[in-house]
Amino acid sequence: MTKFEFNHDIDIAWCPGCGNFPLRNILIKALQELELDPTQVVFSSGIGQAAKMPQYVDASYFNGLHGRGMAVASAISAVNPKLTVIAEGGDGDMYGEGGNHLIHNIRRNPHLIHIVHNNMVYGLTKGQASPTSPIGLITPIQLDGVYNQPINPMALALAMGATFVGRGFSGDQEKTKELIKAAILHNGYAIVDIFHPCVTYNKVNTFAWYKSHTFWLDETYIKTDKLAAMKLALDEEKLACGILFQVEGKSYPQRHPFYKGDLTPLYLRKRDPKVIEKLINPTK
Amino acid sequence: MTKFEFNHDIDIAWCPGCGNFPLRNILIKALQELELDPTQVVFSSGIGQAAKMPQYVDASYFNGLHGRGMAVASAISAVNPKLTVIAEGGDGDMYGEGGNHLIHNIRRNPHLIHIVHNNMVYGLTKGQASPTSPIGLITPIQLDGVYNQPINPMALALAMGATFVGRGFSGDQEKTKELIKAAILHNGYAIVDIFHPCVTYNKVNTFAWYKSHTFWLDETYIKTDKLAAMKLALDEEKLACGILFQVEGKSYPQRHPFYKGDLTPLYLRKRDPKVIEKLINPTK
Amino acid sequence: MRDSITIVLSGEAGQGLQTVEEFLVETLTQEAYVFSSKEVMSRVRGGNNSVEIRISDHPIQALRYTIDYLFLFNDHAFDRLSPRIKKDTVIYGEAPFLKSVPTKFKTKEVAFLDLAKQAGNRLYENTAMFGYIAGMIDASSDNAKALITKRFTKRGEDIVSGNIKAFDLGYALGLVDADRPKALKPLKFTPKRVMTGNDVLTLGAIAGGVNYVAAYPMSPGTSLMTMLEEKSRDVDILVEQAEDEIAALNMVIGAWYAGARALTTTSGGGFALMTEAVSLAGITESPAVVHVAQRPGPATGLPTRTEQADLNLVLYAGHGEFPRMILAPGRLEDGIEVMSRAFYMADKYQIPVFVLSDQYWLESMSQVEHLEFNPKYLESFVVKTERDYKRYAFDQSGISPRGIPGYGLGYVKVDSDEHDEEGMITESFTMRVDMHEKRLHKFELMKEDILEPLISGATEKEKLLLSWGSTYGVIEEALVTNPKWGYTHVHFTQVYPLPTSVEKLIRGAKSITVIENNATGQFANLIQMTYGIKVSRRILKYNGEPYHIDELVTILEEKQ
Amino acid sequence: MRDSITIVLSGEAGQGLQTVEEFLVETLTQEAYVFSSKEVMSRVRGGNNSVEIRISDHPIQALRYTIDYLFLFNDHAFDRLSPRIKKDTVIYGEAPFLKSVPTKFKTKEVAFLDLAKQAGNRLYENTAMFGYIAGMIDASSDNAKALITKRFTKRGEDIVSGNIKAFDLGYALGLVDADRPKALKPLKFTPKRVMTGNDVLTLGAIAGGVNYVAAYPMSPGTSLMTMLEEKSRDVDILVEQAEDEIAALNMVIGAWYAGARALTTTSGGGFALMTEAVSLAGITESPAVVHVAQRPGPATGLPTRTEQADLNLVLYAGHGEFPRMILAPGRLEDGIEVMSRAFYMADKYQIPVFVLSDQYWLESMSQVEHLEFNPKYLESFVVKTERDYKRYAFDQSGISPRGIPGYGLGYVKVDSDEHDEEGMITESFTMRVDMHEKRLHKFELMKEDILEPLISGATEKEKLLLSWGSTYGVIEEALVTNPKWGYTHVHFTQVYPLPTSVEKLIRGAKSITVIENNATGQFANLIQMTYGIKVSRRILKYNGEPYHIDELVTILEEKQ
Ligand SMILES: Cc1ncc(C[n+]2csc(CCOP(=O)(O)OP(=O)(O)O)c2C)c(N)n1
Ligand SMILES: Cc1ncc(C[n+]2csc(CCOP(=O)(O)OP(=O)(O)O)c2C)c(N)n1
Ligand code: SF4
Ligand code: SF4
Ligand SMILES: [Mg+2]
Ligand SMILES: [Mg+2]
Repeated sequence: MTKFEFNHDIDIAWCPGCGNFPLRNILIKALQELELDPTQVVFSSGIGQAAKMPQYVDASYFNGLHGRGMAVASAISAVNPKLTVIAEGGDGDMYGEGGNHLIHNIRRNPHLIHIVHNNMVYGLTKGQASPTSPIGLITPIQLDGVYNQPINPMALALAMGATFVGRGFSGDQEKTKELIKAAILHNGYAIVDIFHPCVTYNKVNTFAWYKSHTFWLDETYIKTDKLAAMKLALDEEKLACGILFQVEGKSYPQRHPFYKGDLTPLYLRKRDPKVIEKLINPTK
Repeated sequence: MTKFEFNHDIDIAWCPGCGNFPLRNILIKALQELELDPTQVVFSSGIGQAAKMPQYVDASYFNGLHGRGMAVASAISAVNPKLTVIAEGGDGDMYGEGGNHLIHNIRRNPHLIHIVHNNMVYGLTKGQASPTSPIGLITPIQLDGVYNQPINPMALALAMGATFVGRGFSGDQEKTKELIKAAILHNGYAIVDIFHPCVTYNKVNTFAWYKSHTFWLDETYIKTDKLAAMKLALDEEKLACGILFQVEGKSYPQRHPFYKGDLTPLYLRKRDPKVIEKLINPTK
Repeated sequence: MRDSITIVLSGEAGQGLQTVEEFLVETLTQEAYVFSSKEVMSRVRGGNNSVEIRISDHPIQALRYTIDYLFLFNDHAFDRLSPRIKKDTVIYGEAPFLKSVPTKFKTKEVAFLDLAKQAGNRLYENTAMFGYIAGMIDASSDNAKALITKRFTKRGEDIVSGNIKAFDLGYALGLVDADRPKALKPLKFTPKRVMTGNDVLTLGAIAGGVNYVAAYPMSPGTSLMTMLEEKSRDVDILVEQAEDEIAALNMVIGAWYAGARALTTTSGGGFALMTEAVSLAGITESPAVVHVAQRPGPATGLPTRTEQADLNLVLYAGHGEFPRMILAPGRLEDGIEVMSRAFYMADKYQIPVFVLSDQYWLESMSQVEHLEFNPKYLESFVVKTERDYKRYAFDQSGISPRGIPGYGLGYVKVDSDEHDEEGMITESFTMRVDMHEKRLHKFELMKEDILEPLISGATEKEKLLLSWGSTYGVIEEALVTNPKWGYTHVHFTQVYPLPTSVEKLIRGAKSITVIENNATGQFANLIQMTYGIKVSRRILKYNGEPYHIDELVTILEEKQ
Repeated sequence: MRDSITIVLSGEAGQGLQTVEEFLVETLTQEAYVFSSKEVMSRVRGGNNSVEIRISDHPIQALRYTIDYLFLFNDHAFDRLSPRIKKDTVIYGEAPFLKSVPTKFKTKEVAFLDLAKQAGNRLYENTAMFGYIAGMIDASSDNAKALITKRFTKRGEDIVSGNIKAFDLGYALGLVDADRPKALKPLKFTPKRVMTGNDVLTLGAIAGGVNYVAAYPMSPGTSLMTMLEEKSRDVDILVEQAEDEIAALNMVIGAWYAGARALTTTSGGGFALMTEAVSLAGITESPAVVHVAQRPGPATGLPTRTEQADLNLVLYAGHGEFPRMILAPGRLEDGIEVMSRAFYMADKYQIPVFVLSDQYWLESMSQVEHLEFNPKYLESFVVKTERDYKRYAFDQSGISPRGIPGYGLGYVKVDSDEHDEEGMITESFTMRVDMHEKRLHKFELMKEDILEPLISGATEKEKLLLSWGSTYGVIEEALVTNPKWGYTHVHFTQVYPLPTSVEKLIRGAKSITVIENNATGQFANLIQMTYGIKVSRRILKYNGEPYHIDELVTILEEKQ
């Protein structure tokens, strides 16, 4: 399978050994295995090392502003609900600058997949604390160590009413790929937070650290119990991976009064000049 | 007691019968009963009907931009930790436009009180949906009713790690006053979401609706159990009022490496030109 | 100044001033020239608001400062208006409302409440007042009653007949008012429609093909969103309330990317938050239509008043350099042209287009006969992509054909970083220069699509009077009635880029006066910057009000 | 153009180019005139970055396009630089790195890695190269070794001696390089300090009393924050990483309100998000100091390159109208004056003050002898409040004395709505006008505090060459070496408001050339707008690079 791969060499701007490389493999495999048509897949991202991902997957993308990938993605999927829309970016991009779009888009339940590369640091800008940086992490701007409570994206998504809440780890490729596939198949908003090491700037949350602090949920786990999921999410010692929570819910195009069951994208709906004339000069 | 009250008539811009009036009484009483010195109290608010509150309480205030009351408050309290800082505003202001400051300031645990007038609607701009508007509420922009999942501020605050999470109702003045007092006495960030009816624009969440949908936690409630609090918070049928959760934690001036136990405000710390000279021309 | 009478209603928010305004204007528009506007405080109830209705036997498009007839709705409705009272102004109201009026002024007690009660319900009070005024100015009572019936039919027959009764009682009294004006109605008059700027912009957006709106409420920009939501029952428009203005413009850009014709609407403060995304539209060559409804700043300022002080903001919003277009409606009917054209230009040139209005222009009620729209503006420039499609191809036309994802065989790669033809990030110096020049070259291309200024007044064209946006009407009225001044009025509906067609005119003029509703003369500065000349005189107003016709005439008369 | 040699190092991010640069510049600054700057790609590892070190026997403040000596760090380090190679350029590198160099160019293989291994560790490779270059240009090996020792002492004696050995091996080879330049060092030279713009701005902020920083990382604005965090160990500075730029400026305004001297730093895109808060500072009359470090836009643009294209953004940021000041350092040492002055002006006039720099100015390394600071700029204008304190009192001075909460007996009421003297919301038209005029009147008051332009070159002052910000050095060098052109250089450190002192000069000039590092001539436009004249010529560059001295000389020479 070669879909989503380039037929020529590409220059990838990540550091050798970065967790973004396995993540790229995982993502492309997930898309291939679901046999998606690349012309019907759109990425929307912001700015950061993670946010460069769409550059390296051969499909359409809108690589916009830092923090705004989700806002753009939400509109794309609202306007053409037939596309597979993936909003992708880093922890700084999506949870920091983009925090407000995160919480309010969970409320919308847009039909899209939200992938966050969580390396617990700002990579591209050279190592400042991100919203997920652990307390004590020393950075160029937190010389005495991070002192803010890190964000807990899983608990936050659950509290906001997300219908699919998942976590992966780029070191566990097979499982993370399955997780992404499940997210793509979910109806509505699906968040997938993916741990991955930044070998250049985060010397605390390394591959080994992630390996020893994570575990995967098994088949016995019941993923429809929100309180149980919340309990798991709040446990910051042993970090659960897999689908923490999933329920059915009406997605945006099913909720918004506009579509009424007919998902024809906006660009295919033509405006009739006669209708305009009637509205503009109604008495005629 | 007349502190915080004006010694002349003031023209209040709220509608007759609005829940903001009892809220104002509650707030002033709470401040008076705690015998706070008005010169040491500062309000910070944004824009909205709720955000006009500081105009009607005689103390210092910074009435800034829509959604930014919390950012300004956070800096005020960071720069002078000896002040009592109250960030106050509406549900649109604080949870909508200001959503990113909400989540990231909870992470900072600044030493301030966060009061949100939750009337589940945008009052000042004439009745559009707010982030807490219930599904189905008909508004000028949601003519077929609100379709987004409302925000759950209590669950959100808990998920973000807030150390004081409380909810009141302007119709229960005595209890809400005590709640605000407890919030003021709390070390660090304390959120108090206060239900109150907008008699002009919200015909669903009326006084009677709030009365019948809320209940107050009693003394038997153990407020230090986060999961129990989360369970309460997630229950959207019977809305718990009182302190849902409270634990001790290091507040911002205790955490930030700057203060090191000496809370002298910045304006009292003078810079020595000799030190500057040494930094600028070190070899001399 | 035209022969006209000015009626002002003054009361609290929530007292129904607007209903009386609408009744009066709707009735009169069938038999006379009429113009009305309101002044409201930033509150939901209480305070002091007022409505002015001006009636004339000639076309009018402006307010007058001096009041002929003032109607008070409560006991604190007079004070703020006292500077606008002259000695023969008549002030009407219930007895207690007149108490605060100084005795030197002429008052007339009318017991509107009693009339209402007589008609069966105190709630008919405003209708009784409507009747009174209609009687005073000899409006057709048939027309008035037809309106009342239409308005209240849903509420039942009793309400209709009660209101009609109240109207009749008022009308009878008004007819015999000793101070009623001499007839001001034109002998021959074709009934006209009365509309607000908001109405017209809404229709313009629809005529421009709008099918997606993302916006965050902010007065006076909200109405456009509200009205498009209402219209979404008739035409396909997906309306989304964004979580903030940053989201709104990013969503609009995302929507265009995916094939929609998208609009956002806001005011200066909300627009300030959009400026980063304006720059995003710039580099991604994304169309975007942004309605900026001005109100007085800085910051929250006077949220319900009017001003023209966000021109600079819109002109220079966004970091870096890229083309844009700014249109500002002057005449009411321009709203259709301007707003529909905005979509077309945005799509054609792949640029952000700004429609700059203001509270006064949006909320005033004025008359139109027939409205036109140009179906050309519905044309879509979207292409179906081939497999080797390159979003930023260097095309002969100067504009890279725009595809959208999912339509065709290609991928649509769009980037906020400097990019190559395919849309991939590049750091090549030469590619940067080529892409940058391609974008900036659109300024040249756009020259063939400039909306030319409206030129009127003296044909000598030596003494220019320049204006833009909502001041059009008041200036026109002032000049039409004072041809002796010899001004040539050049009104810019396209504010940016400025037309080169008038460069000679402007550089050759003996004097240039610019009139604006702001404190620093932002448009005058743009003129100086563009043409490298000095403007001779700036007439500026910045108290939150629009210009009044009598005030402007006095200002202009003084320095002739 | 001065006699100079240009050495360029080219390699990947992470290959240690910067270390070699620092070693070389630090060594040379004790014995010659030196200037260096870097070009980096927007990535953390890999790609192609380069460093230019220029050495001269006269003061220099600019880069040269043409390279004399090029050192390659890997096999893909040549390509991008090929346009800068002339026939006697010598290209150095390990054999495999030279393979991609066309044979027409002069190459010289040096086995730096072997030298390093000989010295004990392959990690000493860069030090061997440093030694080689130092030898070539006859730098003092004592100075160089002292630096090496200082740098590596912490890492142990072995590392120090290994590096010194590698240095010596390189040095010896460099000394006998047949292509080594003839001596370029001045006979008499006072050792100087070498600093970057970032260093100087950091010290300037401290000299201005900064004690609170809230900012969100964005290149090239981040360094100032990072450096102030480092300095917070020596002086009281509370540094806070904001959640976004909107928060950052709101926090800075809140911090000033509560008595701090607060700063934020960002780049164009981040600043775009701050524009609403700029307007907030305007109406609340809050001081604010905002450092905007320019890089090429629009949007993400070329994030690690340089440009001067955010002048318009900073000039017009914020809705509504209010005073502001913009300062842009030109000479390196101006960084202290400009940044410390910004705090003083912000405090004195209660306005936002912008310091506009760019990637090139911030990251270049240049020389200074002694730096001055003005202790006056530490002066605080905060007053202790009385019980009846009114924040917005109409004061004789034209500026309402500014109290802060908790200091004194009064309340400090600040409002983003139009307000009365006390700070309460008002909708009075006259109060609006009075408050608005009080704010705008500061433009008049500020005239007594203008930083005058630097004027140099021809005394005739007929042929003006105007500039602002980081182009100062390259223009000065070009003019000093070409007095025959007859240009008078007028460099604006205060970019806004523009001084009236030079109005006559500018209006009387025969020709005005403006040089800027952007595509549209934003400063030229400001000149046209301010003085109502036409600029004769705009010299513009916008590929992401700064001007090179040889390039600028050619451009100017061409049209004499
Ligand atoms: C408005 C704005 N602010 C700041 C930046 C600078 N910036 C670029 S990427 C980034 C953080 C990246 O961190 P993250 O999202 O975690 O991505 P990573 O590089 O770690 O994958 C920042 C702050 C920007 N581009 N735009
Ligand atoms: C940047 C910006 N966007 C929008 C507005 C307009 N606005 C003012 S108040 C408000 C909403 C108020 O709702 P809420 O905060 O719930 O307060 P309430 O009036 O209900 O008390 C909005 C949208 C604004 N002032 N500034
Ligand atoms: S900086 Fe960190 S996250 Fe970014 S590419 Fe390098 S290793 Fe990966
Ligand atoms: S609009 Fe609603 S919230 Fe605002 S003052 Fe009126 S009743 Fe209260
Ligand atoms: Mg990251
Ligand atoms: Mg509300």
